[in-house]
Amino acid sequence: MISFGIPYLAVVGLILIGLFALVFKKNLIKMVIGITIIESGVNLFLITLGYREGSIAPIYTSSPGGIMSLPVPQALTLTSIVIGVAVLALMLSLVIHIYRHYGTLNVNKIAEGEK
Amino acid sequence: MFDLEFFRINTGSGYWDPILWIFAFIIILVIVYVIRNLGKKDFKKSGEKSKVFLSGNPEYDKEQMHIKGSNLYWGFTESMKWLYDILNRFHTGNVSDYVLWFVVVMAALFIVMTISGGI
Amino acid sequence: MNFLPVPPEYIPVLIVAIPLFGAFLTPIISRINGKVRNIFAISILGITGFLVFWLSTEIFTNNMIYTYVFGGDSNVIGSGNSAYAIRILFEVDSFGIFMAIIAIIVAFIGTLYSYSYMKKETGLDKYYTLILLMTAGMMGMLLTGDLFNFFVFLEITGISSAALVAFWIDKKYAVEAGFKYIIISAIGALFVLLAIALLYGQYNALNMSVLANTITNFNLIDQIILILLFSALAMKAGIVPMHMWLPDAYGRAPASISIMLVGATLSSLYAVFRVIFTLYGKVFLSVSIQTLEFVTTANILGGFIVLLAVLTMLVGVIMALKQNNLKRLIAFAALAEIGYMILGLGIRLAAKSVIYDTEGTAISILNPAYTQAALTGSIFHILNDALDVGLLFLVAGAIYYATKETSLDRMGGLARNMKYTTIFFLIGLFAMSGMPPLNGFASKIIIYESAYQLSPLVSIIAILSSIMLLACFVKVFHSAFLGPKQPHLKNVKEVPKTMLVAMGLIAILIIIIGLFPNLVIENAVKPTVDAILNNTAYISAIIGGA
Amino acid sequence: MKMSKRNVLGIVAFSILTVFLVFSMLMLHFGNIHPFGNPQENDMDSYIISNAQEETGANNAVTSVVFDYRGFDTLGEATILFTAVAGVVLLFRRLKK
Amino acid sequence: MKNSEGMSKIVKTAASTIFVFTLIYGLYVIAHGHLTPGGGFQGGAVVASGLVMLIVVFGSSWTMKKIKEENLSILESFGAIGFIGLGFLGLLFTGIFFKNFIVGHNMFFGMIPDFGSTIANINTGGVLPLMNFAVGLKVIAGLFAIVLVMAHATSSYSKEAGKK
Repeated sequence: MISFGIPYLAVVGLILIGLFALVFKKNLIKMVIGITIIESGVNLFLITLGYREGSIAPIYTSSPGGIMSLPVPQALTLTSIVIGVAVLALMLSLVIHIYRHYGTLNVNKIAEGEK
Repeated sequence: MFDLEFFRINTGSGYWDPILWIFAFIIILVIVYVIRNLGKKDFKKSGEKSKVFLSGNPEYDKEQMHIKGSNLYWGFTESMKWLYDILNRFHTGNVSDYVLWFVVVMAALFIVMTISGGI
Repeated sequence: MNFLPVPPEYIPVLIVAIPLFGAFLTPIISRINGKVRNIFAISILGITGFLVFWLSTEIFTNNMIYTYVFGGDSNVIGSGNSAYAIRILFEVDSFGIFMAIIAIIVAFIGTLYSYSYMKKETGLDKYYTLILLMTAGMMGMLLTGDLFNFFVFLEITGISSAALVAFWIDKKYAVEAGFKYIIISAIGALFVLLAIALLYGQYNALNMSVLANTITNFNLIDQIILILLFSALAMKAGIVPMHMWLPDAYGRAPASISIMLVGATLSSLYAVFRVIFTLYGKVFLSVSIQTLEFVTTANILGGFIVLLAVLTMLVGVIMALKQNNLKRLIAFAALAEIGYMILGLGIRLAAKSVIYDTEGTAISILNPAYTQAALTGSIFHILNDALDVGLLFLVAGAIYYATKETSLDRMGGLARNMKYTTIFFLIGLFAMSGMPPLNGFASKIIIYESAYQLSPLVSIIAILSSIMLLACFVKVFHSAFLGPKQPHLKNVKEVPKTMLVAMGLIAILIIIIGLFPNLVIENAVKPTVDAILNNTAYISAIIGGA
Repeated sequence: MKMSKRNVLGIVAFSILTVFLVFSMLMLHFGNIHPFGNPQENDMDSYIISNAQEETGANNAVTSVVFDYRGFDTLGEATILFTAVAGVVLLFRRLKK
Repeated sequence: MKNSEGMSKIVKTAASTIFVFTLIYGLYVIAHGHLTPGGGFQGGAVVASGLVMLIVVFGSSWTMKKIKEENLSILESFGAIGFIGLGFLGLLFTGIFFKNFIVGHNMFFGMIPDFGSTIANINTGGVLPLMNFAVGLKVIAGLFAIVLVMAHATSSYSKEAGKK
């Protein structure tokens, strides 16, 4: 049976949704959410690269045996998830400060007018 | 490509030698000094000769004589107003515009790569 | 392991590990008192700089490549086309160490400068921690030979710089600039990660040499990966039209951070060079007849890059000419300087041509000699630009420290009170705008001539933008330093000693490089250009053979 | 959404981007190297799966990758968390001494 | 624990009971990172979520009075120094940064398990369990510090805004 690699297309969908939120949404919180959506798309791509049909987790502790899924993409995904958490924390704290200064989260209102 | 001479960069069709440039500069300074000494000796900085003349108007005090930074190149920015209008329309300090330009450049590169026959 | 002198094969890891260790130690050190913490950070960067210079002498003299494998001695299994690397490894060639010298210079100068410049601020322990982390991130970006590791260090650099750009949280523009910078760096890093994942999916490798050995047929996925990498890294490097974050971030950060941001931007520029010339070296550098069909691709891509470079120069100078905020003006000027560096890259790609014989059959692929001159000029200009822009940013910071003014309209007559600062500003002015005999001219003249051989128009635009740079800084010099004393600036004093020392070090470097440019070109720049153009050495240093 | 000039530009760019990204993913899927579900046997991962136990002594291959084979990445990752904490504490510091 | 802010007494008691189990589970995940799914980051995240529950229940300013964020950053520095210190020890003993220098000797955590599907043996993995502990400490302190600082700043800011 022919499969069209639906997870790969879902990755493209997630990345484009995130970019769309970044470009066309006015609220800073929604833009931060867009970045996290892009990041989850990339993480999904990494983890799907490591998937094998009918495979078990690459752990030998009382494993039932059989083919194992690729360990390297899982490690890369773990790294990039933690990186995403760090970026998210810093972005949200900057958003908090922007709201304190401007009293709004609309990206057009806080645009630096200086040319 | 490069001459192995110590100071000299050979730039393909010519060369650049800072030490030589400095020598030439000093020589020109000496010439300028000599020509300056040919001037009148009996000139005295006194009287009406050294007064500021603003077409008869009274002279301002010094702080007002200083030209502010925004007034410099006023003529240039006025004559180039069309260009500055275009540029200012691009430089909206808006984050989503920055990301939009990133997407646009990526799309343009895709098109360039497509017409370049690579694909 | 006996301490200094350590054997040179340990230095690549120590260059990254020592700033990291210092950064982890800083919160504990800062419990003692502030002065000890400042001395500690400066000395950590000094040790790192010493190691970098030592390794650079090792590498430049006998044009070799150092590799260091983390966590094991078996770096690569197999050899040739069947080789694969399982561990992370550093691969230090002349290009990487050349950029590392620039990065450590700007980091050390910035830290030394902030000793007095930041004295009145709070939260300084975190400030120095982030400076050390940013230095470690830049070093890792420049020395690593593994793509995912490059992404990790890219994120370290981006996050720490964004937090430092927003250091003055009571100024709303600073916070906004920090937010813009972290958004931009997150997007760029995520697309770099997407490209890395595509590379892993396509070639099952993460090591740069293995990938560069594998990428030979320039198929669709390779092109898409190249575009993703190039556009993301070009955005981090601030190339028009993705440059708008750069004036905000440079102009709103503290001056000691602006000079380090120059180093971070140039590290991203290094990545652009590395991707095009090493990762895709078999496509864009090869002179073999088998890769004939890539020549038109290289030409059109190079033409596009030349277009971007010309736009960068023009937009930078034209916008700089009407700024009234001093640091923002310098930031736009720095943007214009980045155009010159990209120009060499574009010329190298655009001037590639095929030689036909009389029957019209292709004989060989020609890379003209002036393309190497263009690359030499742009690599040399990276060093000069870092020094010139850094010096001007430090001068702007000194003016802010003395007068608490950022707008040019409220300055005037500062030369009467700040003599040394005025001298340093003049040196930076002449160097930045390419006036002989300082270093800016030495690198720009090479770029002009090689650009003239590609197309006279590009050379004319380059010279014109250089002249307009001079005009910008003459405006600054007149409105800030000349003229009568302003009434509200009556009792302005000269800045403290350490700031003057930091500025004087860069000024001395600028004068030395300006007077003896051939010294730098013969000893540092030419090995760098050879390392860039010779990617088979880069590949065979890891997987052997080839 | 109002069809301003900006939105038209953005939508055109997005459509081009969509086309090429989908095309790359389909090429990756229908190519023989990494189709979804049954990727080609690749040397790096199979080496790690077969040698992780004796080289690192850990039963968990992912942990052995995270902390041994790519331990330096993990150091960078921990550094990023450290950086984020330092940045957040810096941004919420008290301004008065 | 008598403090006016925070939630009601029932919630406080229940939370302080649940927190113990969260702590134990997180430490288990950290300690068995080289045998079972999980590791330093995951277990650290579990423990940090328990601490964040305490912030939610007891109120951020009360928690801030109990634990300063300077101490948390010191703790995190210790975790990070332990992690990079293991790498430096590898450099010291074998000349290779991040070398797994313990595995092979039968000292603590140094045993090599018999290959294939085995039963869990905690005494394996070389430096991996130690790195798991260091990273776990670091993640606990780091995430807790992030949430604590942000919660305290926002709550105090909203209090000031309420006063105005």
